[in-house]
Order: sequence, then C-alpha cells, then structure tokens
Amino acid sequence: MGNHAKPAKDHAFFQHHFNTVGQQAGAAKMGMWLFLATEVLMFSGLFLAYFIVRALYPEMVLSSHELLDKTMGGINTVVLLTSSFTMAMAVRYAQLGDNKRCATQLLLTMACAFIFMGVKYVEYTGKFSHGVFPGAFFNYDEAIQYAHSHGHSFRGLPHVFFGLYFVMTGLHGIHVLVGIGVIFWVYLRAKKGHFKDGYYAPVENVGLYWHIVDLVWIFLFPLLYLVK
Amino acid sequence: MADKNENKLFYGGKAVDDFVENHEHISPISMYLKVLAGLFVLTALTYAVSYADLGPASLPVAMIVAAMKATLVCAFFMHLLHDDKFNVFIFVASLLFVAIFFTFTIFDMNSRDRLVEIQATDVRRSDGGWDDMGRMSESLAKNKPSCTDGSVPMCEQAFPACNPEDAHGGEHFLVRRIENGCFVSEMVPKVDAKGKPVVQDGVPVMVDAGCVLPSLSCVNPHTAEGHKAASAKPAKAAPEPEGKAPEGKAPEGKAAQ
Amino acid sequence: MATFMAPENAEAKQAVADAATEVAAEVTKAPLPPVETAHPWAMPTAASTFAEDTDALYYFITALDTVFFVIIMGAMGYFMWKYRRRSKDQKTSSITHSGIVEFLWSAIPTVLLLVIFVWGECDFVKQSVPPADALDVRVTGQKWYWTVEYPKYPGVSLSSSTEEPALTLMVPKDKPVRLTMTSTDVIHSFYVPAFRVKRDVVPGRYTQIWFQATRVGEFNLFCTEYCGDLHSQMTGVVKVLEPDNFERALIAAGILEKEDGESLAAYGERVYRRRGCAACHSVEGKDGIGPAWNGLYGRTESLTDGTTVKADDEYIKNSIYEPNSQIVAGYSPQMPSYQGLLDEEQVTAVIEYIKTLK
Amino acid sequence: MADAHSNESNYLTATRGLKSWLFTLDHKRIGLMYLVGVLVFFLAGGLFALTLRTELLTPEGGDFISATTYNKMFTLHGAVMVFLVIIPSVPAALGNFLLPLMLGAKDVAFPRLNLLSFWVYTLGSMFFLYTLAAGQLDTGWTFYTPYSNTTGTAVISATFGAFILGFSSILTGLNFVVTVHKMRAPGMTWNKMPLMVWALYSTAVIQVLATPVLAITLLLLIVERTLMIGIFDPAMGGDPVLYQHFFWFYSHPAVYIMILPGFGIESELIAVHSRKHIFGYKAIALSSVAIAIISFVVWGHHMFVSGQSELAGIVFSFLTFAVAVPTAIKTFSWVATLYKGSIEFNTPMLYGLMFLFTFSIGGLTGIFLGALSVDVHLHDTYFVVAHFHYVMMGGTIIAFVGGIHHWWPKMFGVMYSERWGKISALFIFVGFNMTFFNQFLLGQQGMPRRYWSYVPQFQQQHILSTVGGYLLLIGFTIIAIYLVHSLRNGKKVGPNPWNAQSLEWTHTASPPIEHNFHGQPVVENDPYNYPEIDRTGASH
Repeated sequence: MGNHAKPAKDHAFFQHHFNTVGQQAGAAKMGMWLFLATEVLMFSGLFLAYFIVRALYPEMVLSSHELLDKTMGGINTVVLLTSSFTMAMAVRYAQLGDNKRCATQLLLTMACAFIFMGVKYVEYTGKFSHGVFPGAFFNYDEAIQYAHSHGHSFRGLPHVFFGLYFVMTGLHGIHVLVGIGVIFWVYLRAKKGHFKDGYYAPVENVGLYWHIVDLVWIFLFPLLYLVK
Repeated sequence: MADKNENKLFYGGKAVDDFVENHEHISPISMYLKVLAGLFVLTALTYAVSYADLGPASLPVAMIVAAMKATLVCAFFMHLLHDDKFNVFIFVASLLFVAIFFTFTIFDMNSRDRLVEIQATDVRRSDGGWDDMGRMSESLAKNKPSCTDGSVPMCEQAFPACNPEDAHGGEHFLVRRIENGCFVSEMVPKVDAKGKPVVQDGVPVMVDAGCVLPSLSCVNPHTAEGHKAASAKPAKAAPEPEGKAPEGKAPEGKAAQ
Repeated sequence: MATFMAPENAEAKQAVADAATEVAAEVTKAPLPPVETAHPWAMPTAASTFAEDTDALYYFITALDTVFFVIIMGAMGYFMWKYRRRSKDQKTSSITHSGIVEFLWSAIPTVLLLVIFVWGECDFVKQSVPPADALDVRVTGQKWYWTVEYPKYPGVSLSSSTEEPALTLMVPKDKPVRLTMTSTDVIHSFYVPAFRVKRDVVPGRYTQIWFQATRVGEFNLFCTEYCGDLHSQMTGVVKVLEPDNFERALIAAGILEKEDGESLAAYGERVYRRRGCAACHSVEGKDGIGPAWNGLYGRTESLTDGTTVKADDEYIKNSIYEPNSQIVAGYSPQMPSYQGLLDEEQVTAVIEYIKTLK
Repeated sequence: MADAHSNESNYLTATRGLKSWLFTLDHKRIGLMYLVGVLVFFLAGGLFALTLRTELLTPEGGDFISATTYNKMFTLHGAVMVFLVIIPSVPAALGNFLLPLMLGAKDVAFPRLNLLSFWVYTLGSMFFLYTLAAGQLDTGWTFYTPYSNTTGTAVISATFGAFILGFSSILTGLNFVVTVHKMRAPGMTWNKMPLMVWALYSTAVIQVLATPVLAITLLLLIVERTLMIGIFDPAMGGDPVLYQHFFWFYSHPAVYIMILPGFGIESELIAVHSRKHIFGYKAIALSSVAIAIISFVVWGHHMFVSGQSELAGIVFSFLTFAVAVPTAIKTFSWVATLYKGSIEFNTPMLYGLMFLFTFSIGGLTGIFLGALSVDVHLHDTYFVVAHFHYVMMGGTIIAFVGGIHHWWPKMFGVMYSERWGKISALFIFVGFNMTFFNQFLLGQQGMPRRYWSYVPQFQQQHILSTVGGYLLLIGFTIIAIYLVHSLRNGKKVGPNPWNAQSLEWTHTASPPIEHNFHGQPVVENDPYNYPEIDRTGASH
C-alpha cells in the first residue's frame, strides 16, 4: 500500500506538532490503548465487587441470578459480537480508503447497538415492573412473589445482587450509548470521505473502543446470567 | 543550531524521507468471518453449558470460555496480533494490575473470614448474656457441609440484625447470621408462611423449626431505628442454648426459606 | 464458660456490698484525676506487656533513623561547605556513578529494613493471638461513647462519657484480657496508648484485641477513627487494678442500681451520666445532637411530621424506647433505642431527673 | 515581558485576549492556567489548615470554631490539598509547561485532550466549590464508609467532584505517556531524558493505571449513598473494609503520583545548581519506575488495624519495606551529586537542599509506620499526620516551590528578588519544621488525629505547631509578593540564566516562542553535561 505517498505536509488532517503522519497515527492509537487500559481497570472494580459479593453470599447470588433471562442475555451477546464484526469490517474498509463501504458497516454497527439497547430496555422495564429495583428500592414483597411465580425463590439479600446487576449493566449501557455517539461521528466523517491516503485513525480508535465494550459484555454475560 | 533541522522529518528519533508511514495490517474478510463464527460457537457453548449443572466447576468453565472469546476479539478484531508490541504490553499490563487488585483484596477477604470464625466471637443472647460462637463454629467445622449448599441450614446465631424497613416496604427485615460456618444475610419476612409474626415488639425474633435466632441490638443507620432482642421462645422444645454448642439441635434445623 | 456467681448467703452479700461501697467511693469520684503524663520526647507510660516490645522496636528504629539522618545530613552539610561555589568557573568532578557505592547503599538499607520487618511482624503476631485463659470483655462503639460489658459478670456495664473522662474499662493487672468489639453505627477505633493497642471497631463485624496490663493506674482511651462531631470526645479512662480488688471494684462500678436512700432524680442523673445520654443531650441548655434536657419537661415540641406533642412521661419514655418514632423538628433521627438497655426503674429515674432540670 | 534578546513574540504575547488563553492548545499556556488554579486552591487549603491550627491552640474545643466546623475544615483541607493542589501541582502545572520543551517536541501528543483536562479540572473544582455552598463535607478526604453513607453533608457533590478530577488526572497522564513515547526529539534516547521527564513518565503511568479505580470507587460510593445497593454499607449487607481496599488501591499509588514529580524536580535542582552530572542517573530513573510499580502492592499498610486480616497485614508490611529501598537510593544519589560540585546557594537550590532535609525525615519516619507492631501504636495519630506532611509538603510542595523558582525565568523571562527569596525560604524552613516536627512527638504520645479537643498535656506542642503554621503563612506571602512583583519589575534574563543543559534552556528563548523551537532540535548532549565538569579524567 505504498502508493499514496503525499510528499508535503498538506495532508488534510495532519496536526502541525507531529513530524509525520505515521507518528500522528501511532500516537493516537497508543493513546487509545492507554484509555482502554483505564477502562479495563475501571470495570475491574465492579467485577471485584461482584466476586466479593459472590464469595460473601454465594447462595444469594445463585438464587437471584435465576431471575435474569438467559435468552435475552444470549441474544444481546450475539448482537454485540456481530456489531464487533461489522466494526472490524468498517476499520478494514477505512484502511482501504473505501469510505462508502465503511459508512455502511458503521451504520450496521449502530443498528446492532440500538438493538442491544432495545433488549436492555425490555429487560430493565420487565424487572422494574415487578419491584426488582437496585438496592434500597428493591421491593421484597413484589419481587418474592415474582420469583415464586417463575418457580424460583430468593435466599439472602437479592437487593445486593440486583444493585450490582443494574450498576454493572448500567455502566456498560452508558458505554454503549457513548459508543453510538462516537460511531455516528466517524459515520459522518466517512460520509464526507475523510478516510483516505492512509488516514483512518479515528475509525480505528472508535473500533478499539467498541471492541472493549464488547469485551466487557463477554464477561458480564456469563457472570450475571449464566454461572451457577 | 536548531535551524538546520527545520525541514527535516523525523520518526522514532530517526530522519525519514517519506512523510507518510505505512504500517497497517489489513486482514482478509474471510478471517473476520471465521473469528465471528468462532465467537458464535463459543457463545453457544457457554449458553449450553449453563444448563448442565457443573456445580463449582461452572464458574471456571464460564470464565475460560469468556477468556477465549476475549482473546479472539483482542487478537483479530483489535489487531493486537499485528500491532505495535508496546500496545500489547499496555493491554497486558492493565490485566496484570487488575490481577494485583483482585489477588490482594480477595486474599484479605478470604483470610479474614476464617479468622473471624475462629476467634471473634461472641454474640449477645436475647437474655443479655453472651454465647461463644468461636467454639460453636469450631465444632461445626468438623463436619461442615459445603458453604454454597444451603439445603441443610442450621440456625446458630444471628449477627447484628438490622431493620431497613423503610427502605424495603416494611414487610421484611435483614438478618445476618452464621450458617454452616458461612456468613448468611437474609431479608426475612416479618410474618412467616403461616401468618405468624416473627417480630415481637418491633424486634426481629426468628422462630423457625426449633432454632432460636437471637439478635444483637441493631440500628439502621438510615433511619437510626434501633431494635433490641427481647425474649425469644423456641417453637419446639429445643434446649435453651445457654452458651452451649448447638450440635444437639442442629440436625433437625430446617431451611428458613 | 465460668460465670460469676452471686453470693449465696446474707453475710457474704453484706461483705461484698461493703467492699463494693468502699471501692465505689474510690472509682466513681468524678472527674477522674488526670491520666498518665510523660515527657514530651518519650513514649507514653508503658502499662502492658506489649508496650515494652513495641517501645524496644520504636527506639531501635529511632536510633537507626538518627544514624542515617546524621550521615545524610552530615554529608550534605559537609559538601555544602566544602564545595560551595567560590569562583564562576570552578571545576567539578566528572564522576557520574559508582557501582560499588550504589550497591552498598541499596543492600545495607535492605538488610536493615528486613530486620525491622521481621521484628515488627513477630510482635504483631504475638498481639494477634490471645491466650485461651484471657478475661473476656465486650466492647461496643457507638456515636460517641463506648459500652463495655463483661460476660463473666452479667449486669456489669461501663460507659464512657463525652462530658468528662469517665471510667470505661476496668481490667486486672497481670491477667490477659481479650476485647471483642463491634460498632452499631460507623467505624470507630479503640486505642489505649499506654497499652500500645489499637484496633478499628467495625459495624457488622467483630474485631478483637488482647493485652496484659503491667501497671496499676488510670490510662487514656481514645477513639482514633474519625466518627463524626464528637469524635474527639469519644474518650474514656482505663483503670488497671490489682487482681485482688478487681472483682469487687468492677461490680461496684459496673452495676447501676438505685442505692438505698438515694432520690429517684439523683439516680436518674447517674443513669444520665453512665448510659451515654450525655453524649447528645446537654442539661445546660446547649442543644447538641439531641435536644437539651433542661426545661424540656412539660414543653410542647413540634415534630418533623408537623404535629406537636407535650413532653410528658409517656412521650419521654417512648422517646427512649422508640426514639425515632417522634423526631423533634430540627433534629435528625440518630438516637439508638434503649429498649433492653434501661429498665423501667431507670427510665422513671431519668424522667424524674429531667423534671428537676429547669 | 517580551524577550530581551529579540523582537520575536513569545508564547505569552503571540496572541491576545481572554479567549486566546481559555481555548489555547499551547501546553505552556495550559500549564500556566493550571498553575494559577493550583495556587488559588493552595491558598484556600492553607487557610483551612490555619483555621484548624488556631482552634488547636487550647485543649478545649470550641474557642474558635465548633466541632462540626472543625470536621468540615479538616475534610476540605485534605480534599482540596490532595485533589486540587498536590496531584495537579507538579505534573499538570509545571509538567505541562516543561515536558514537551524538555523532550524537544512542539507540543504534547494530544493538545485538545490537554485543554479538555484543564477544563475538566475546572469543572471538578466547581463541584468542590458547590460542596462548600451546599453544606460542606465532613467525612475526611478518604470518604470512609459507612460514615460517608450516613452523614448529612454534601458527600455526593464532593465525590462527584473528585470523580471528575480523576478524569483530568487520567487525561494528563495518558497524554504524557504518549508524548514521552512518541514525541521525543531525534537523539533523545531513554537514557538522555532529563530525570524530570522520567519522574513525570512514572507518575503518568500511575495516573493511568490507578485513577480509574478511584473513579469506580467513588461511583460505587455515590450509588451506595443514593440507592443503597449494599456493597460497602454493613446495614445493607456490604463490607466497609472492602471500601478501604478500593480506595487505597488508588490512593496509595496516588501518594506517589504526588511525590514522584517532586523527585524529578529535585534531580534537576541539585544537578544544575551544583554543576555536577547527576550521580547514578540510571538508578534514579529506574527507581522511579520501580516505585511506580511497587506502589500498587502496598496499599494495605493503611489498613493494618482496620480489621484487615493479620495475614494480609504481614504481606503488605513486607512490600511496604520494599518500596523504601528505591526511595533511599534516590536520596543517597542526590547527596552524592553534591560531592565535588560547585554549589551555588540561590533560591531554587535552597529549596533543593531543604527538600533533602525534610524529605529525609519524612522518608525515615515512614519506617516506623511500616513496622507492624509500631504502627499499631502510631496508626491514626499525629505521627501519621506529621509523616505525610513531611512527605507531601516537605517533599512535593517544597520541590514545587523550588521548581517554580527554578523555571520562573523560563516561564516569564524575568528574575525575582534573590534576597527576598532567601528570606522567605528561611521562614518556610523554620515554620515547616516547627509545625510538623512537634507532631511526631504528639503522635508517639498517642494524640489521635482529627481531634478538635484534646487532653491538656499536649497543649505546649500544639501551640508550637500553630506558631509554625503562621510562620509558613508569612513565608508564602513573601513569595507571592516578590514573584508577582518580578513579573513587571524583574530583571530580564537570557534564554539560559542557570547555564543548564536540557533542551528547554539550550534550544529556546525565555519565555519560549509559541511553537517551542525553531525547527526540530536534535539531541547530541547528555542533559547533565555541564561545561564546568572537569574532563581531564583526574577527578576520581
């Protein structure tokens, strides 16, 4: 791909304080990886809280998580993995300078993200309508009835589990929403044909961000929905 | 002396001729498709496994599958396989620090609970006296069933029971106790299945299948409402647990739920 | 579990009562005399077996630190004088590093630090494992007083006071004592400098310390984990007694009963001081965490729910047993219930006492 | 303030108007704006501290402020000094100004993120100001649960402020790491970077790795307070000691975020003003990185008596001693740098030497607190207060003040009054030691921290401490006056008044031009290769 050399510094999105385009792109990507490291550490706090609560109240976590809908979680996993794939494809087309195909893939990614949030909405409202709120707002009377009607029973303090569930999936959901925002931003830029001549760092970085959102979900799904 | 470098280009500390550096790796679509297929297969696997009751193996299995999926995403979708090695290092380092965070905290939590169980512990009985829980849990530890198995609970002692009733619609209260040598906290309805109140004088007195769960005076910091254990009467003629280890009555204990 | 046996016959009872009165006069003198003082440059009075160990290590580190500090500052001072700039073009050495010197000043501190670690660790382990025959004491921390009970002596209870240094813990000399502690609200920390023991008191859990006192006397007890407004008043007095006197003195000081000939109001005042009421309720008109008690009786109070109530016997009794059912406007629901902590007679005495406060 | 040697405009005069500052992408201007913010909050935090000290003149509480006010004051003093002053002081203020200059870069890697970081800092500080208006905060800067869950003060706005400030810190750290990796001038190998850059780099690594955990901790605390989900609050089934793990996993590395940049400044001060090559360059550089990493495994020493398991306490104690070694290496190396030097006692160097004195005390007293059995006695007493003030103030703030004096001519092209500089340094030296040395003695006798009233036997030392506090106020006031005075009336200086050898002195004017350098500087020299060094080889 050495055929798009531009000799001068008149590259459209080149920033003056860098020496070369390669330096600029390398710096942007390294910055993104550092940001991803902070995301990993931030979510790690929640995962640690989960493991501690699980160790303190094993039977509580096991009895509570039965109330979550595995199928909905599974659908969301598939949706998010697909979106990761389309995102990777978008980066590929941006690398090739194919703005049109890149935009299409970004659009598909956003569609998946919206489906994900839609399923989450259904899950959340389903819980809320039966008194399953986080923490102090957890309505034990309604929630116990709801659990019994599904053949489950709580042991211990389900308000802690659902508190964690809402915080973990909520923070992840916020990341999905932010993701939709930044994907839309690169989508607009792809529409304008910005990505060419080896300049594709924004798509790549948004892609990295989107994949980390996916990664977090890959762990959230089994821990919250599946594990016995 | 600086001026002589005015028009030179440098990258990575070395003078370069070409303004644009190409170092990207473009993977074929087929590879992305293969990865996606792999991810779907693993998802199906973990979903299916969750229906098979693996017991304690369930968590490690699920985590291994998730780690495999994460590796696929990182290596191919995120291009870590072909990326600058330092970016790989950053990512691995972040995982390393997560490991530090987890290891030390969990180490403390684990070694602490054991200590509390062995040494800490005397619990005020409802009559104002104290029981030595340390000895109770010692005797329990001898033939202790798995902590996660809640099917044979023995009601030994209640921990400070608190009453966040305002927070919970007023029909339940919180009880912490030791069960099979494990800490268990529960929200317990104020009225048991037969409609019998398990609260007397605003005090959580659990009377369940022959076990008396006396509790400490408790304060809910949110309402600062305090309660103090009053007299607790066993439903069946269980012996008063006057400072005695409860082996005698433990076997006929029944689950509170 | 050995339990304290009440004396059987009348004679023995009388003997205990006499001794108790005698010691009571000694221990309930208020305020207690100022506790230990020491030279500002020295460690505080050493009154437990741990104190000697801890102080030994403390002085060892002090000596070591002093040596190192003198070396570092001595070198610095000497260089500052010797190599001060005398002329603008004064030549300096081209030395940039020295493997052997750098190795030595890494290795020597490492070894010394290891010694300190092992020393501190051994003492710490010793402090963590109480002997089996230790006297059991229960400590409850609460905003902002300590309650101390002795399982071996049912009914004996000591409390600290935020108003004056109050007798909070009594222990025999030369006997190991094990404290099992919990808190009912926020984290507190139990600290007796003279014993060199400290441990946080955590709500929802039990923590434990033990010590063996080596010296008869009175010592400070501090709360060292910040716990709110009266954190600095959550102090008490630890009294170490000869083992021979201990039991009698403890019972005399720890059982709160109306004495013969004592007026109900006077008894109420003793309850007020001994059961932590003073932490929040002033009797001099300063409103604290709770309303002041003087002029309270018979007053009409407006409550947070907008209703009003007359502060009569019924209301006060209810406020003691179910404190948060009726909160006076301007206050927050913070008071713990005294159900089971104060009996009917004590509540009546407190009400009588409130009546006398104008 | 135009450059005395040419008519060329510099970064201060390149553009004009408030907007050109508030929306600037120039790292030097952003650094200066940070500097102003940090100094304003330093004043506020200092005044809170003086209020506390004044109250502590007598053993009885209440002769100046009430217990409630006292608690709010020490909380605000701690929170403001930690989150708004010390953490951004050296990295965000001086570091922003210096890092690209020292590396020979035109700017940091992400100038827009840099500006964002400043605005996030401003937003975070607004939340702190809002906290002041909305009932203040009385939890202590550590926000321990369950106290912070139950107190009636404005915990949410304060923790949210700290949460936001965390992002500012992360953005700065991220920017610095990338800048050091990608923006070094040709010839600037890792071994030719000034030690200030090494220190900023190590700091940035900690900022990136530790701060996100603070973010999630504070977020959980906010959720715990609003929704009561039962992670930290024992009344809801949580564990208050778990909160302490979460908090100290960030906050222990954070004390190295605070002190490491101070080490960097110290290395520069000692080397430049004694005209000697820094002794043990590699040891100092690598020990910065070692400290950065080890700092992540010692947090449990804040919890020796908190109900953490004894076993965990022992492990943490051991690791704590491990972190003392690299610190000792640095101190010895600085002293050795003075050997056979040509030491000039100007104001920056006085702070450099003062740092060695105070930081040595701070470091050596840390050994007491790392030793388990001794810590049981000293934990949460004034000994701890004295120790961390010797490290944070005697270390970071003294180095920061020294750094301001050292780079003042570079920042503004003017020199301050050397005589007043020395006088104020004397005030600060005496005042500081008078304030805090007594507190070691108070602590060893068992005076608990955060006490509003105390037993009378401690009064004498408290009085001394308070008087020392006022001496500090005088010292800092003098500094403020002569520095501001120098801006208009100071003597103009050339590009390199100290005759230093790092790029910010040798390759650009004072003040620097807008884009730092004409062309791309190429590094040929070691940053500590001073002309006075005797190269005849006979110096060993």
